[in-house]
Amino acid sequence: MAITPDSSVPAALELRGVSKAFGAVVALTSANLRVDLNSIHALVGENGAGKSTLVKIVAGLYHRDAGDFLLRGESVDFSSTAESKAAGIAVIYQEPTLFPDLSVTENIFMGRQPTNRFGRIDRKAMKVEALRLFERLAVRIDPDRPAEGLSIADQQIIEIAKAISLDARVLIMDEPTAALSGVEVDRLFAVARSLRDEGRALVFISHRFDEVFSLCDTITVMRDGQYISTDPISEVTVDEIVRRMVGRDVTELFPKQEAAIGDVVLSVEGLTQPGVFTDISFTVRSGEIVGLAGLVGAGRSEVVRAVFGVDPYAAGRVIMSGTAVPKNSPSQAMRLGLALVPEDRRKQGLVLESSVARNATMAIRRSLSKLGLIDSHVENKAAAIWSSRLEVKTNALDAEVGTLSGGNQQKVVLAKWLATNPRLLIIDEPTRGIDVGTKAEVHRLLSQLAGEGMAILMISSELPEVLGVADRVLVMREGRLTAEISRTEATAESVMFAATHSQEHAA
Amino acid sequence: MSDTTTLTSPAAPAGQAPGRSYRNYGSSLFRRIFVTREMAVIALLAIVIIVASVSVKNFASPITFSYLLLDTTPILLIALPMTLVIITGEIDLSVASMMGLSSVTVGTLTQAGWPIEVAFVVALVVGVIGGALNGFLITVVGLPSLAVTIGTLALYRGLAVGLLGTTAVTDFPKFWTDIAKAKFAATGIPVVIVPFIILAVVFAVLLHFTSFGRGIFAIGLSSEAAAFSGVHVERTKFILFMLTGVVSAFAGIYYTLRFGSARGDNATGLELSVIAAVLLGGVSIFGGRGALHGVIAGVLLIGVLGSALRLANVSSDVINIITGALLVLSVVSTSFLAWARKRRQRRGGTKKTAVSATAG
Amino acid sequence: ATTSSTPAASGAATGGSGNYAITFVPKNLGNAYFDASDKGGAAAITEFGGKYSEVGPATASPDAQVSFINTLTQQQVGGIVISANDPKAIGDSLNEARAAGIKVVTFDSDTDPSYRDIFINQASPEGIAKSQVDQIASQIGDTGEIAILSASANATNQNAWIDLMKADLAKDHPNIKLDEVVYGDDDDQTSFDKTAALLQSHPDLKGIISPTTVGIAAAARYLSTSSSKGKVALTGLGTPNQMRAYIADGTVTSFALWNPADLGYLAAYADKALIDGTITGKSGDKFTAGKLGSFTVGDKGTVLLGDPTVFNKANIDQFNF
Amino acid sequence: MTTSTRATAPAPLPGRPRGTNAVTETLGRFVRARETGILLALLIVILVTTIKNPTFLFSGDGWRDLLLTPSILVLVAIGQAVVIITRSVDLSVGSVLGLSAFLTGKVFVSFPGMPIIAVFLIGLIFGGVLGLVNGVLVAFARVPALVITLGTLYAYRGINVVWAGSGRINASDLPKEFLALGTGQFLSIPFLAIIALVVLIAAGWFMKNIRGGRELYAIGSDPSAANLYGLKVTRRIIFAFVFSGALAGLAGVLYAARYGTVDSQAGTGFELDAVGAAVIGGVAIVGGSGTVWGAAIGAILLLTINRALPILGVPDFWQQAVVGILIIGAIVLDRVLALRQSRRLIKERDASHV
Ligand SMILES: Nc1ncnc2c1ncn2[C@@H]1O[C@H](COP(=O)(O)OP(=O)(O)OP(=O)(O)O)[C@@H](O)[C@H]1O
Ligand SMILES: Nc1ncnc2c1ncn2[C@@H]1O[C@H](COP(=O)(O)OP(=O)(O)OP(=O)(O)O)[C@@H](O)[C@H]1O
Ligand SMILES: [Mg+2]
Ligand SMILES: [Mg+2]
Repeated sequence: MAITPDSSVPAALELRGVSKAFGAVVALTSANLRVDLNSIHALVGENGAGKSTLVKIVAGLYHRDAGDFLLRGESVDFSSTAESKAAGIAVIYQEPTLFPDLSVTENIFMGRQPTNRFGRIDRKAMKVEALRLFERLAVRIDPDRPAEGLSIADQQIIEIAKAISLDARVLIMDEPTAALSGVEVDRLFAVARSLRDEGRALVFISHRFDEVFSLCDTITVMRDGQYISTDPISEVTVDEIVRRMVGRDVTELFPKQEAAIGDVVLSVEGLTQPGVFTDISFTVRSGEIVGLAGLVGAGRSEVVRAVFGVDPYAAGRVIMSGTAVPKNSPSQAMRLGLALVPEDRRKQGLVLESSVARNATMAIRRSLSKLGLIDSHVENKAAAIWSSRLEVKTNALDAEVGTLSGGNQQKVVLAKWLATNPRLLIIDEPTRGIDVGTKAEVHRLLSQLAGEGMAILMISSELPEVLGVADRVLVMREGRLTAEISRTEATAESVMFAATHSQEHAA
Repeated sequence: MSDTTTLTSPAAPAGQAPGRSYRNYGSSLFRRIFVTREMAVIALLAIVIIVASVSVKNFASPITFSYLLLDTTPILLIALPMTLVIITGEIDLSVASMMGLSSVTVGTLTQAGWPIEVAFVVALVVGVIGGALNGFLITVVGLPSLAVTIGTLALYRGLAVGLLGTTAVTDFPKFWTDIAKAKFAATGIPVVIVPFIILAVVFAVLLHFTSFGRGIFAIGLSSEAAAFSGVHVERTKFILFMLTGVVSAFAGIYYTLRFGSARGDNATGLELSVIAAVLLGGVSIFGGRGALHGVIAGVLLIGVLGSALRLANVSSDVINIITGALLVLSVVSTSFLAWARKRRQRRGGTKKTAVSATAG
Repeated sequence: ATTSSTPAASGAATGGSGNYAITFVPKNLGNAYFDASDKGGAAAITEFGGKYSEVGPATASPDAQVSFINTLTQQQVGGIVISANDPKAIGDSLNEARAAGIKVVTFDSDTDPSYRDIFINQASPEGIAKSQVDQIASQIGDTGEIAILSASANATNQNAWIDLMKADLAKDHPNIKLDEVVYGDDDDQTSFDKTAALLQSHPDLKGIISPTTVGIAAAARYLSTSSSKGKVALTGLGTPNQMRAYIADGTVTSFALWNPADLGYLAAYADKALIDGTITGKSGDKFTAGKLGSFTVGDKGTVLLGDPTVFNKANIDQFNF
Repeated sequence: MTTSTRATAPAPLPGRPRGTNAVTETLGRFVRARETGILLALLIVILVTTIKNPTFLFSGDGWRDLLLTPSILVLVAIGQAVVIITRSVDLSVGSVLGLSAFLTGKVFVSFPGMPIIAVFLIGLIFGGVLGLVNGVLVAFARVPALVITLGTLYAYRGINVVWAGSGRINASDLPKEFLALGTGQFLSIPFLAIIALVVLIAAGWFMKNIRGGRELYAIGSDPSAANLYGLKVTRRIIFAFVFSGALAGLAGVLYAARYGTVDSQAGTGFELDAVGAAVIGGVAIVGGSGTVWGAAIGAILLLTINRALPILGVPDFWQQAVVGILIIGAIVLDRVLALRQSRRLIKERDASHV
C-alpha cells in the first residue's frame, strides 16, 4: 500500500489552484487535491474551510472560478452532476438528499433503473440489487418503504448504498459518518477498504480523527479555502493535523468542570408512544449534564421531541420544576424554560432561507417585541450577542443561513436556543459536523452552562463525547431505557453493552 | 479563542467584548430599499401613471382615480389577508365565493325585514365561520389548502346561489348605498378608502413588525423549523384563514352596497384577480417572501393599466392579454435579473478579495 | 385635459348636442346575438353619420359593465346603448353618465326605468311567452311534461318571460305540466349538460322550451345525437344560422326570434332622437327610425320592436344572422 | 400478510410461492391504494342514483353519457396530474382547450375537405406548442408554474377572444363524420371514452414503468435532490407541460366534436375542474405522489356527481353547494383512509419488532 504522490501515473483526480466565490463570500482561494487510485484520501479542515465546496465542484454542481481540474490526467469541465457521474465520480453529499415520496429502492436507482427490452423498469431486479447492497452494508431497511420518515442515519446509509452501486472509479464521501454509530461506521469502513483494494480512489471527509486515522492512507489539510498540506497518514499525528487546521494548538480534551448538582428540573414519567418509545422515565437536575446514548434508531430523538412538545405521545407525563408541561406545545414548553437543539439542523433547526439574525432571534422574538412590535435593530443586536460568542463566521447578519458552512449553521442553532436562557437545554447531537476547535468549545460551554445551574440533556452518538461530558448516562435500545450509569461507572464497554445487549447483530 | 471565558448566559450584560462584530447588512441601504421587487412594481406603477396621463385623453383627472379606487377596493381589501396566507405557503381560492355569500346574506336578511346593520354583522360572522371552516379543514384535518378552497369555492358560491335563487335583492337603505359611493368632497377620493387604509396599516404592522408576522414568514420558508421554534403553525394559519374570510365578507358587503344589488353570482371569478395582483406584487407563491407595499402597488398597477387602456378604447380581451403578459414578465424578469447578477458576480468574483466578518 | 368630477351638465336634457358618438355595450363580447344586434346599430349610425363603437366585458357580469360605463362617461360620448346584466347594479353608473349629458338607451335586457332614458323592447313579454307556449303545445299535442332551459338565474328578461309562460300554461294548457326550470348560464357546455340531465331526470319529458339563443342551440345539439331525437320537442328563441342544421335534420320543428339587427338599428335611432332632443323618453313621444319607419314611446319609456318571427323549414333559408 | 416494513433483509427472496401470495399482495395493494377510496365514492354515487332512477345506468343514453360526459375532462386531468406530480400546476388548460377547439372549427371552415385525423394532429401539436411556451417559461425562468400559467390563462384566452371576436363555430360548419365522433359509439362505448381510456392506459403505464415517468415523480418529490442526482430536470418539466398542453389541445378537438358550438369562451373554468379532479383523485398538490388513474377517477366523480344531483332531486340552485360538499367530503375521506393506513403500518412495525 505504498503511497506514490509524485509518480508519473496520472492521479485519479487532481485539482490545482481552484478558487470559488459566492458573491462577496470567497469559499475557496487556492485549493489543491490530488487523489490516487488504490487509496483513501482524507480531506480535513475547520468548518467553512471549503471542503464541501470543493466536493461540489468535483461533482459538477458548482463551476470553479479559476484553477485546473484533471481527471486521470485530462482536463475536464463539468456543467452538471450527470456529466461527473458519467465520468465515473460518485458523491455522497454532506446533507442527505433523497426523494421522500419514492421507495428506498427507487431512491438508489433513480435515473438508471434496470430496464427490460421495452424500456420497462425491472422492479424485481432492482429490489434484489438493493437488498444485495444492504446486505453488503449489513443494514436492515425495507426496500419498499418510502424514504419519507427515515431517520437521518438510514438516509445516510441509503446515500452510501447509492454511491456504491454507481460502481464509480472515484468515490467522494462528505462526512458520511456524522450520523452513524459504531457498528455502521465499521461496516462502511470495511466496504470502503474493499473498494480501495479493487483499485478505486476514495475521498473521505470527517471531523472525527479516530476515523480518519484508522481508515485513510493520505491526508490533505485545508484552511480558509486554501491548501495547506498533504501527507501519508503514517507520517503525521493528530496534534499536528489539528494545528495545521486551525493554525494553533488545541486540546481536544473535554474540560469537564464540576458543578453543584441541585434540584430536579425535568422529570419524565412513563412516556409512551406506540411504535416509537415505551415507558420512558428519567429526571434531570439543575447543574447536571445527562447523556442519552444508544445506537442510531433507538428512538432518542423521538423522546426528546415528545418532551419538547413537537411530537405527540400517547401516555405519560412531563414535569418541569413541579409544573406539568402540556402536550404538543413547544411554545408552552419554552415558556417553562425548555430549549431543544434538534438533530436535523437544516430542516428543524433553521429556516435556511432566512437571515442569520432572524434565525438567531427566532426563539426569543416574543420577548424582543415591545408593545407587540419588533424593531429590527433590537433584533440584530440580540442576534449579535450569541453569534459573536460562538464565533459564527458570517459576512453579515442578514446573510441567508443556508449559505453558511455546516458547522457555522450548527452554531447559529445553538445561539438561537442559548438566547432563550433556558433552565433545561436539550441538545440532540450537539457537535455533529462541528470542527475540533469549536467542538471543544461547545463542550466547555455546556460544562460552563451546567456550572451556572442549567440542566442539560444531551443526545450523542459519539461515545467519547458522552463519557467526557455527562454526569450520568442513560442508554436507550429499541425505544426503551435499558440502563442508567453514573459518571464513575460509565465506560465505553458498559454503555455499548446496554445499547446493543441482546441485539443479534451487535459487533 | 481567548474570549471563550466571556461566554456566559445572555443574562449577563451584552457590553462585554464579544469575539466578533458583525455588519448588520451585507449590502447598502440604497440597494436594500430600492433594488427590490416591490420597488420595481412601484416604479412600474409610477411610469404607467405618467405615461397614461400624458398620452391618454381624459386619464389625468381625479374622476379616473375615484372610479379606479371604487372598482379595485374589493381586490385591495382581500389582497391584504391573502398576502399573509400566501406567505405561509397556503392559498385561499374561496374569497370571491365568500363575497357572494356575504352579499346574499345581507340581501336575504334585509329582504326578510332585518335592520341592515344587523345583516352586516351576520354577514361578517358568516365570513368568520367560512374562514374557520377553511382553516379547520386545512390545519386540523391536514388537507392541502388548494384542494380545500376549490371545494369551498363551489360550496360558498352554491350556498349563495341556492339562497337567493333567481332573485336579486335591490332594496337597500339609501344612507348605506350612498356611503359606499361617497367621496370626500372635491378630492374625488372615495370614503371606502378609509377602512382600507386602516386595514392596510393593521396588516402591514402584523406582517412586518410583530412576532406573529415573523412566524408567518418562518412558516412559509420551513414550517417544520417554525414548529421547532415554538411558532404555532396551525393556529397561525387558522387565524389567517379566518381573517381572509371576514375581510372577504366585508368586501362582499361593500360590493352589495356599491352596486345596490345582492346576487348569488356577485364577484364571480374575483379570486384570480386577487391572486394575480398579489403575485404581481412580489409575493412568492411558495411562501416565505413578500411585502404588503408591493402587493398594494400590484393591485393598483393592474387597475390603472386597465382604466388607461379602457380609456384608450382598447378592448377588454387585449387588457386581459396585457394583464397576463405583465404577470408572466414580472416574474420572469426577477429571475432573469437574479441570473444576470449571478453572472456578473461570477465574472468579477475571482478578483474580489475575501470579505468576511473581521475577527475581533 | 381635466374635467371636474361632477359634470355640470344637467340631467333634464333639452338636447341638441349633436354628439353622435354612440357606444354599444352588450352583455358580453363574443355573443353571436349581440354581434348581430350591434351590427344593426352600426348600420344605423353610419346612416345618420355618427361614430359607432362597441365595448364590453368578456363575461356577462354587472361589475365589469360598470367599469365600461364609467370609462364612457369620462370619454364624454354622446350616447350609450346597453343590454343590462343587472337591473339595478349598473344603475348608479348609468345615472352618472346621464348627469354628464349622455343619453342612455337599454335594449334586450332592461334596467329599472329610473336609470335609462328609453328601453327598446324586442317584443312584448306577453307576446314572446305566448308564442313559445303555443309552439310547444302544438308540437306535443297540448299534453305532457315539459321543462325550460333558461340563461342565467338572474336574467331579467328571461325571468319575466318564464313567469308569463307559467301563467299562460296554468290558464290555457291545463294538461301540460312544467316539471322544472334549469339554468345553462348562456354557456354552451353548461346548457348542453343541463339538457342531458333534464332528459335523464324526467324520462317522460315531451318538450323543452329554451328562450335563449345559446341554450336552444346546445339543447338541439344534444337532442340531435340522442335517442330522444324526434321524441322530445324543442322550441325557444334562437338564431337561424345556429339552428339551420337542426331544422334540417328534424330535431327542431320551429323556433322564434325577432331580428336582432333591427333591434340594434332601432336602439341607435332612438338614441339619436334623444341626442337631438326630438324625444325625451316620455310616453307618447314619436320618432322615425330609418327604414323601420316611425315608432311611439309607450309606457315607462318603452319602445316595442314588434312581433317575433317564427322560423321553420319553410322560411329559415331566407334569413342569415 | 405482506412482507413490508423493515424487511428481514438478506433473507433469500425468491422462496415465495407464486400463486396465492401474489394475488393477496395485489389485492392488498389495491385496498391500500389512495385511489380506492375515491373509486368507492364514485361507485356509491352511481349505485344510489341508479336505484333512484334506473335509466341513469340502464338506458342507452344513460350508459353513454356516464362514459361520455367525463371523457374530455379525463384527458385534461391526466395532463394536469402529470404536471402536478412534477410540483407544478397548469392553470392555462382551459384557455388552451378553448383555443384549440376554435382552431378546429376554423380549420374545417377554411379547409372543408380536411381529413379528421389531420385535425386531431393539428390540435395535439397546437396544444403542445402552447404547453411548450408554459414549460419553457417555467423551466428556464425558474418561476412558479402557478404564476406563469395564471398569466398564460389570461393571455391565451385573450388571444382567443381577439381572434374569434363575436364569431362562433356552429354545428353546421363541421363535417357530419366529425360530429359523429363526438357522440358515436363503438360496441356501445363512446369513441371519446375510448380515446380517453387509451391515453389513460398509456400515460399510466409510462408514469409507472418508464424511467422518464419515474423521474417526473422524483423531480416533484424534491427538485433540488433531482438536480444533485443529475436528472434532466429542465427537459422533464418542459415535457410535462407539453404533454398537458397537447392533451388540452386534443380535448379541444373533442370538445368541438361533442358540443358542435364553439365560441371564444369555450373551456372557461376547465382549469379548476382539472386541478380539482387531480386533487380529489389523490394527486398531492405538493408533487411527487399520486397517479393519473386517480386523477381520471376524480374527473369522472366530479362530473358524475354533477349529473346525479338533478336525478337525486337536488334543486338546480343548490347543486353547486352539494358539489362543494362532495369535493370536500372526497378529500376528507382520502385523508382518513391515508391516516388509517399509516397507523396500520406502525402497528405492523411494532409486531415485527417483538
Ligand atoms: N451557496 C453558497 N452561497 C454562499 N456562500 C457559500 C455557499 N456555499 C458555501 N458557502 C461558503 O463557503 C465557505 C465554505 O463552505 P463549505 O460548505 O465548503 O465548508 P466545509 O469545509 O464543508 O465546512 P463544514 O465542515 O462545516 O461542512 C463557507 O464560508 C460558506 O459560508
Ligand atoms: N428504516 C426504518 N423503518 C422503520 N422505522 C424506523 C426506521 N428507522 C427508524 N425508525 C424508527 O424511528 C425510531 C427512531 O429513529 P432515529 O434514528 O431518529 O432514533 P435516534 O436514536 O434518535 O437516532 P439519532 O442517533 O439519529 O438521534 C426507531 O426506533 C424506529 O422505530
Ligand atoms: Mg461541509
Ligand atoms: Mg435521532
